[in-house]
Amino acid sequence: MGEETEKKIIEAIKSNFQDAIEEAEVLRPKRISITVRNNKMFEVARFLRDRLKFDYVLSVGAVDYIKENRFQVIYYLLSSKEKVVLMLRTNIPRDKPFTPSLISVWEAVNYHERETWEMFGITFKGHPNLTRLLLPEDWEGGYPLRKDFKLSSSEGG
Amino acid sequence: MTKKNQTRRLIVWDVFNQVYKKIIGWGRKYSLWPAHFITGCCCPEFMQVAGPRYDMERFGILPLPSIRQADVLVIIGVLTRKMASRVKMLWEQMAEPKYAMAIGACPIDKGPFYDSYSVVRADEIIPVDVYVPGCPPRPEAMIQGFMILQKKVEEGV
Amino acid sequence: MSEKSSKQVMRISWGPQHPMSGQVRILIDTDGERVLNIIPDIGFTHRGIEKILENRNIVQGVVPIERMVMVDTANIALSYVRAAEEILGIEPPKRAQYIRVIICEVCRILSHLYGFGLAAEACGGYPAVFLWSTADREPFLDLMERITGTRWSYSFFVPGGVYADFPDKIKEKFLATLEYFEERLEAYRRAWFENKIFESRAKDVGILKPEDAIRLGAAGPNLRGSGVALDVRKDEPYEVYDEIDFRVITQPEGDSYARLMVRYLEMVESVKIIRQAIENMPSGPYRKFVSPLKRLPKGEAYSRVETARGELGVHMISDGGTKPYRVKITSPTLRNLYVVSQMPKITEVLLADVPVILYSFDPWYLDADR
Amino acid sequence: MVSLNEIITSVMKFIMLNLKFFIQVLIIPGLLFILLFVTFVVWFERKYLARAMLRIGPLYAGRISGFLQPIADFLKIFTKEIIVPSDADRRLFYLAPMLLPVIQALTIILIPFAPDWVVFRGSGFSLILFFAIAGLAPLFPLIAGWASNNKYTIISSLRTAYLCIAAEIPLLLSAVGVVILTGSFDLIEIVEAQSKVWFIIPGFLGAIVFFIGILAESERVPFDIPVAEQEIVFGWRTEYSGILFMLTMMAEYIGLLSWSLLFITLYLGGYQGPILFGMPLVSHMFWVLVKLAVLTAIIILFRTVFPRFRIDQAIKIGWKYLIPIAIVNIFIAIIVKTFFPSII
Repeated sequence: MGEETEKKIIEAIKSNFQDAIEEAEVLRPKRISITVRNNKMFEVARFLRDRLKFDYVLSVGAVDYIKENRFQVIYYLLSSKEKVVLMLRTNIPRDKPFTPSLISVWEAVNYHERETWEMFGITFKGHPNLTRLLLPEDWEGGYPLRKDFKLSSSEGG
Repeated sequence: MTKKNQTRRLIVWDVFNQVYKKIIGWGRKYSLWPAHFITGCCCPEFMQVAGPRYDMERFGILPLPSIRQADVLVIIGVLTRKMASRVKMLWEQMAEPKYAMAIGACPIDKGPFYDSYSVVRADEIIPVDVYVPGCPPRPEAMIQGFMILQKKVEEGV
Repeated sequence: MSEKSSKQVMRISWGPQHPMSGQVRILIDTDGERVLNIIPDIGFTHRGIEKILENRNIVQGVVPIERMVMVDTANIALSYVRAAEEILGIEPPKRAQYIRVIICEVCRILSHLYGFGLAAEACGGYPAVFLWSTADREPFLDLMERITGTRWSYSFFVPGGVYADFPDKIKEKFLATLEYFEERLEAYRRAWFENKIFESRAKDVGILKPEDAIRLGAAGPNLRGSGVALDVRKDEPYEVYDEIDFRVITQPEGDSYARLMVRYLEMVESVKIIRQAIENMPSGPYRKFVSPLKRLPKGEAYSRVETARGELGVHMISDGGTKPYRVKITSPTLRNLYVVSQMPKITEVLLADVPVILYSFDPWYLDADR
Repeated sequence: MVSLNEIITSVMKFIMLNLKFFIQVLIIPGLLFILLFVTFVVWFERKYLARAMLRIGPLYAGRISGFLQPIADFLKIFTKEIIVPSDADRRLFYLAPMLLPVIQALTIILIPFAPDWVVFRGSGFSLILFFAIAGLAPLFPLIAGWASNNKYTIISSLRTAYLCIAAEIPLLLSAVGVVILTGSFDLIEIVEAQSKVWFIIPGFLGAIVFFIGILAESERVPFDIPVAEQEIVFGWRTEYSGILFMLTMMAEYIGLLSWSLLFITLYLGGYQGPILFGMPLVSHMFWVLVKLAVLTAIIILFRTVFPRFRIDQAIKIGWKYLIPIAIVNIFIAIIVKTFFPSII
């Protein structure tokens, strides 16, 4: 099997954006993970779509590392030619949860970004209509997927 | 009006009343029309009950598109807060001799989602006549629920 | 309101209580019969499964995640279980992988039959085919009851293998059911695909070009219906799909008829897969015991599985506790619903076409709501 | 002061005088026949559809195969609350379902069940009178759709209007074909003219166009677009509950009854048929009922086999295909009338 295609992709990304990439590694065959600085997200995304043909968006998610006081927004991308999954990650501080929306690069992230905003409170700057997607209209219970949002039974352990 | 005529008239009225109750009770029993309304994840099992092998239409149960003509509001599966507001609206729109039935463990007491922040119990929303436990309940259990509802309908005229 | 306010735009809402709209509210802006805008308002069955899974250890977690798509439970449980195995670094025994493939393919047939019946219902009250598909599911449900004990949510997959062994007594019954099902498939083709009125209703309706399908993110049979051959079972073979030869079905046209034809041919393909899996299933252990109280090693895993509705991925991140720290589920129906909402911008859609297009994408709103 | 029994005796004398008229109005082509027909067709359709879906259908309502199911439905609906939406136009809301079955049933008085057994002879123009009355029927879904002030019903009532226009013109043209063959508008003369050969043989194209026109006019399956459950919940009937809903359902079946009776009179030789056991009146009626049963079974069969057209496809069929075929049928009728009069 080998991972030539994955290594070639990482080299291509590293060569173009030395400073923007915090880390890039191959988790396992057909799985790549890159962590990008927040302000360079847009250029890296455009590069991925145009040059490396990552044109299919699987979904957008986020993880709340409450101990390190940071959110990690993850874009799950799939290249329909090489059939490789790439996780484009970026870390943003918990108290200023802002990140540029990549809707102009991939149109399909519309619903996924709305859901991540609703569940984590991360505002995607530039998203045309950040409104409720899953929760009821009259929901004021805060952001459910944050670690400080306690479930009724989680105290019970 | 002698006392004899009065008692005779009362007897006639009482006999007519009972005959009327029996006939209308029999009519309502064999023509329970649930509305086309599925709230949760037990709906494939409800389709099997409507299907050829268990065939709820033997009891005259025919799902109808519009809520105006329905007399049974069947809550099938999990009931979330957003769906509950619609169930409340539907319950008020139904014509008078109306009954409610909750199918599945989730409307009874939130089933496998006992600690979810958005699942509600059915009896917090509408007065439920018959509960059918099970996740999803077997088709025979659902039909037994309908038969219990039929008995209740016939007596409650 | 839409920018073309010169026309009289009427917004119709197909609320949760509507013969055709499952657990969703679909807002349609129409000008007369022409549809300008479709807005699916989902979230009616959002149970917060991702939050619940942070509260369950890896053996308990199979129960809530299976309720995401009740019709296609095995494939979804498989993706959760494979993610857990990847983190634990264990490989289930060969026999367990074969049993998993058999149950997943039976679930694919069950799910396609259900989607098939609803598409028939959407095309105009065509009750016979919907009830035929309900009838044809019963033999498979009996088989599943014999193997796993329940008709729908099996909870049969466990990290490290399967819950019980595949009873060899029912091999002949299984093969007999498959023969019966192939005759029934032939009946569907004659009664349904060669029905002139259905062809006039479904052909050239909701055409999705390949580049639009990828740009908007269609999933599974809807992607393959437009000619794009993306199938996780072939691109990244998991379990024993590399030892079974089957072909990825694509249709070039990309209209509603093609999408339904892809599902129909996939059912035919699944029957072949099950036959091969039953024939060369090895004997041996069916489960490598993993105690649910075992602490997961720190790490993360993203497992991809081809469910009946498209590619579903579970990204599990664990920080060393017995319960995963975060479970992210990529749901195919959310992507399909976005494609449906962009349909009026791609092709011309009439009001009577909306149910046909919507149910040619075979949406399952609980999958999108999680 | 006129006592009670005087009134009763005068009424009885009046009834005895024109007994035949009362039997016609109340029993054979009248109230009892229509109610029994509607009850039987509702039961037959539900059982027939269930058989097509491999299931049993209503079973426990009456002891034998649920034949009391329509009566159970009626009893339940009879005692159900009638809800009138607050912003609906009350008078029109009540008017439409009440008048629609009346208008549909009114057309049955023109149909001859036996040579002299017709309620109203229509002085020689009963075919035109039939189309005049039947032309009123699509008006009431429009009124109901507008009165219940609901988006679904407005769309459905507009669709009824499109469909009925697209269906009535082919019906008229194919009826013209039959009039040419007989030379008169009177239904009894049309039936008498069919004693040698039924008009379905010379006017075969006209029969097909008329049959498709019936399906479209009485909104049976390939054309049940105004009541498309999948798109607009229950069409113009969505807001009705209780007895008003029952009346609208009855109207649908009475429409089917009146149009299939007309098809029988025009093309299947009305009451023509061999006389059984020497009683001409009963055997004439028997033949009409047999043909009606066969025709209704075929129309109900369509519901199990076909999905539904889109409204634009239905209109295209009406205007683009049915009208030209009907015109061709008129030419054939003229040719048959002039060159081979011996056939008729």
